Amino acid sequence: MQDRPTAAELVAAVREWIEHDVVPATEGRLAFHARVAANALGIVERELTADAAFTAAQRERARALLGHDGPAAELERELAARIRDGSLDGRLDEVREHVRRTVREKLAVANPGYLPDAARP
Amino acid sequence: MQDRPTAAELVAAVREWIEHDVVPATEGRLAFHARVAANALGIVERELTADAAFTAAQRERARALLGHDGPAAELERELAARIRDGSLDGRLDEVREHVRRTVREKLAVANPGYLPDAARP
Amino acid sequence: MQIRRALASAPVAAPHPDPDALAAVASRAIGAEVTIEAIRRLSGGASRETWAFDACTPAGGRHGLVLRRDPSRHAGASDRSTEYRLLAAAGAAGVPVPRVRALLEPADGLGSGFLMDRVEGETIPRRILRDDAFAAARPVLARQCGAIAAAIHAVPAGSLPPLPVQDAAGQVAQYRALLDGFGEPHPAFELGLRWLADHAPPPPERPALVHGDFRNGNLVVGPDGVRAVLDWELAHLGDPVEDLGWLCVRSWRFGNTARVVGGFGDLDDLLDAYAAAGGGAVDAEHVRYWVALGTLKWGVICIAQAFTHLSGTVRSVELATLGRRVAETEWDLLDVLDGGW
Amino acid sequence: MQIRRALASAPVAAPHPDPDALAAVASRAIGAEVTIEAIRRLSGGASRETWAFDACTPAGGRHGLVLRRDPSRHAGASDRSTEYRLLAAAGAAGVPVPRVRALLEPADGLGSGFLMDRVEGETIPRRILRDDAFAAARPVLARQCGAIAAAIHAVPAGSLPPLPVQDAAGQVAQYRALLDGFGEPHPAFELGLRWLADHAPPPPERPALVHGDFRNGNLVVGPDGVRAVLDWELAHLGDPVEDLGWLCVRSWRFGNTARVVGGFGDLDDLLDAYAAAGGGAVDAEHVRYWVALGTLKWGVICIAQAFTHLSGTVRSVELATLGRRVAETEWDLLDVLDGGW
Repeated sequence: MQDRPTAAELVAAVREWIEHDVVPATEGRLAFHARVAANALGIVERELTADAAFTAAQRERARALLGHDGPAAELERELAARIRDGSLDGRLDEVREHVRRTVREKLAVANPGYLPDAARP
Repeated sequence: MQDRPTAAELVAAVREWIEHDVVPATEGRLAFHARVAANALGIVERELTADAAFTAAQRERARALLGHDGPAAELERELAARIRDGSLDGRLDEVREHVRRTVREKLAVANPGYLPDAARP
Repeated sequence: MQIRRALASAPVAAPHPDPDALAAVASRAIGAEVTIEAIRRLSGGASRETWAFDACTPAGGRHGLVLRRDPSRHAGASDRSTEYRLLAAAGAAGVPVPRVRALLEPADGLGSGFLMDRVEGETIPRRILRDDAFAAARPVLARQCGAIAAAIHAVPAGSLPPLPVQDAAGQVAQYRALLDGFGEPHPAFELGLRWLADHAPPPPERPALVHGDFRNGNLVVGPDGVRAVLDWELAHLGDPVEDLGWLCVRSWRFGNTARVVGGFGDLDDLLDAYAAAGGGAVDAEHVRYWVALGTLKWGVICIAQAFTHLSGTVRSVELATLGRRVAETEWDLLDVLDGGW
Repeated sequence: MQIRRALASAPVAAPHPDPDALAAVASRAIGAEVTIEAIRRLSGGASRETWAFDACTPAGGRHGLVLRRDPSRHAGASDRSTEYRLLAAAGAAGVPVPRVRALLEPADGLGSGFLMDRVEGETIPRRILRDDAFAAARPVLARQCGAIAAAIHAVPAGSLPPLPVQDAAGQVAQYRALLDGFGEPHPAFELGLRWLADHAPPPPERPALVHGDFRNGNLVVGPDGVRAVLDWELAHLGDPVEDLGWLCVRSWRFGNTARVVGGFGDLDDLLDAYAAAGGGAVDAEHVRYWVALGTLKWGVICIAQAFTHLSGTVRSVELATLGRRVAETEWDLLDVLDGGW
C-alpha cells in the first residue's frame, strides 16, 4: 500500500503539468503529442478510479452467462471463443447485452464523451 | 476490464515521450519539471505492476499482528493507533519487522535505488 | 497502412530528395528547364514519402508538383508504378485525381516513385466539416462523392494495372486472422465477425475497381467541392459497394455523427447521385454491410497500431493511445449490427 | 517553509523590485550614489523573495548585493527585521554571514526587507559534494561546520531579537499534531514519535541560539570552504545540539550516505572542532536523537508539501512527488532508531 498522492493523483499532476506548462510552450509535432499524452493520462486516471467496479460487474455478468467463475480476463476470452464457435447462439440476446455493457464500461474510461448521454454507465 | 495498452503501458508511453522528446527540447524550469514528471510516472508504473502483491503481503502481516482481517488501509491505521497508545509495546520487535517491510515495499515503488541491494524486496 | 493518415500525425523525419535530381525529372515532366523551390514533406511514415514542391521556369512560371516515392533502393518498384498507372487510368476515365507527370526511373536517382500535379485544397476532415470556407461545399459533397464513386467503379478493367481481387468473405477471414494474432479477446468483434460471415454478399459477377480508402480525409476539397481523390494504395478489384460503405463508417464522420456520409451528407444523396451517374441502384442494407465490415476493419487496425508500439517496433504515445480507441469502433459496430448507422 | 529550498526548484515568477527605489536604498547602504545592474531572482516562493543585483558607482565600482523581502504591503514587518537583527548579531559574534547593509523603511517603497552583501560561492549540495572545484574544501567542511556551530551557539543572548524557545519535546508534539492533520497512517513515524518522546533530552538550562536549518544547502561554499551561513528564518532558542543533528540528517547527504556530516564529513571531525571552538563536549547519542527528530520532521514536511498540492493550494507535480519521498525518511528513521546513522 502506497502513500498519497495515489497513483491516479500523480498521473493527474503530470497531466495538469502537460496541459498548463507543456502545451502552451510548444508547437507542431511536440504540441500535438502533448495533447495526445494528456489524453492518455486522462484515460489512466479514469481507469484507476473506475475500472475495479467495472471489472467486478463484467465478471459477475460473464459468470452468469458462462455458468462458472474465473478471472475477468479468462471469462472474457472464453466468451469470445464461444461466440465464435456458436455454442452461445441460443442466448445471443443475453450475450449482446453483456457485450454492450462491457464496451460502455470501456468507453467510460477511454472516451466518455463518445457515449450518448443516455448510455453513460 | 480495459483493452491494451494497460494503464501501466500508457503511463510508460507518456514517460518515454517526456524523456525522449520533451526533456531535450526544453530548458530551465520546464526541463526540470519534465524530469520530475517522468520520475512521477515511473513511480506509477512500478506501483501498477507491483503494488497489488505488496498490499496483499502487508495485509497478511498486519492481520497476523492485529488478530483480525480488514482492508490493508484500515489495518495500517489501526496499527498506527496501537503503536501510539502503547497496546503493542509487548510485541515491538514484530511490529518493527512489519513496519520495515512495509517501508521497503513503498521504496521499491517510489525509489528502488534508495534501498541497499540487500534490502530490495 | 495508409489508413493511419486519418490521425493527422506529423510526418517522420526523412532526408530531402536531391534537388538537382528532382529538377531533372521535373524538367522532363513539364517539358521545360525548371528549378525546384519550396520543397516540404507533406506526410507519410518511415518507408513512404510524399513531398510537395514548386517547379519554376525561367520565364517565371510556377508549377505545383508532388513527389510520391519509396526512398529505399532495394525495394521493388512495383508499388509506386502501380499507383502511377492507376492514377493515369482513373484520370483518363474522368475520376478527379492529380494528373501524373513522370514515373521515376532508376537513372533519376530518387528511388521508386512518380511526380504528379499538386491539387490545392483541404484534406483535413475537421476543417472540411467546420470551416466557413467550405460551408457552400458541404451540402454538395455527398452527391459529388456518389458521382465520383460511380466513375471509379466504371474505370475500364483493361486500362488497369494488375490488382488483387478482394471480396467480403475474404476480408472477414483476413481481419479475423489479424485479430487472432494479438491474443486479446474482443467479444464485440466476435459478434461482428459472426454477423459479417453470415451476411456476406456474394462476390460480384464482374469485380470493379475499388478505391479501398474512399473517405473524408482522402478527398481534396475546395470551396467548390471535391477536387481530387488521393491515396490509392489500397485499391483492388471487388464489390464496388465497399467504397460507399467505407465512406459512411462512423469513424470518418469526425464527430458529425448524424451526417452518415463522411460527416457532411446523407445516404440518400450519395446513392441517388451514384445511380444517376451510372453506378446502378444500391440497396442501403448492402451499404450497411460494408459499414459494419469497415468499422471492424478500422477497429482491428487500431489494435494493430497499438501493438506496433507495444512490440517496440515504433514507440509512440500516439500509437499507444489508439489501443483505447478500439472501444469506439466496438460501440459503433454493435449499433450497426442492431440496424443503426 | 524554508526547508523546501532543498529541492532546488526554480523560483515562482514575481514582479521585479523598482530599480529607482532599489538604487536609493543601495546608495544609502553603500554611502555613494549607485545605479542598479544585473538584477535577477535567486529563489523563493510566492510570498518571500531573494534578488541579487550589482550596485555600480560612477567611478566604476561594482558591489554585489542581495535584497531579501516580503513584497506584500499588508504583512507585518517583523519577519524580515528579525532576520536583519539576527544576521547583525551573528556577524558581530564572528559567525560567517552576509554583512547586512540596510533595513528597508516604508518610505523606500520596496516592501519589508533588507539589503545584505552577496557572498560569492556555491550553495547547491550536489555540486559541493561532486565538483572538482570543491575537492580541497570537502575534507575541511565538517571541522569548519563544527567551529561555525560553536560560534552560532555562543552569540550573546542580549544581542538577539526576540525569538521563540523550542525544545525537543515541544517539537515532537508539534510534528505529531501536524502529521495527524493529514489523516494518513504512518506506523514508522509512530514508532519514531514514541522513541522520540521517551528519549527527549531535558530542555537546556540556558537555551542557546539555534540556527534551525543548518545543513548542506544553506552553506555558501568556495574552494576554501564555508564562506557564509544563509537562511536564518527558522532560528530559535533551544538545545544547540539540534543544529548538529540536523546537519547529519541523511536527506542532506544527497546520496553520499557514508559521509554522515552533510555528505562531506565525519561526525568525529564535527564534534572535535565543535569542542575545540568552545561548544563543549557533545555525546554522539545526543546528536543521534536530533538526527532522528530531524528525519521525522523532514518526512512530515514532505507530507505537508504533497498535501499543499492535493488540497489545490498550489498544484505542482514537484510538490506531488514529494509525497512519495516520505518512504525514504521512514526508512532512514527506522535505521536511526536501530542505532544507525
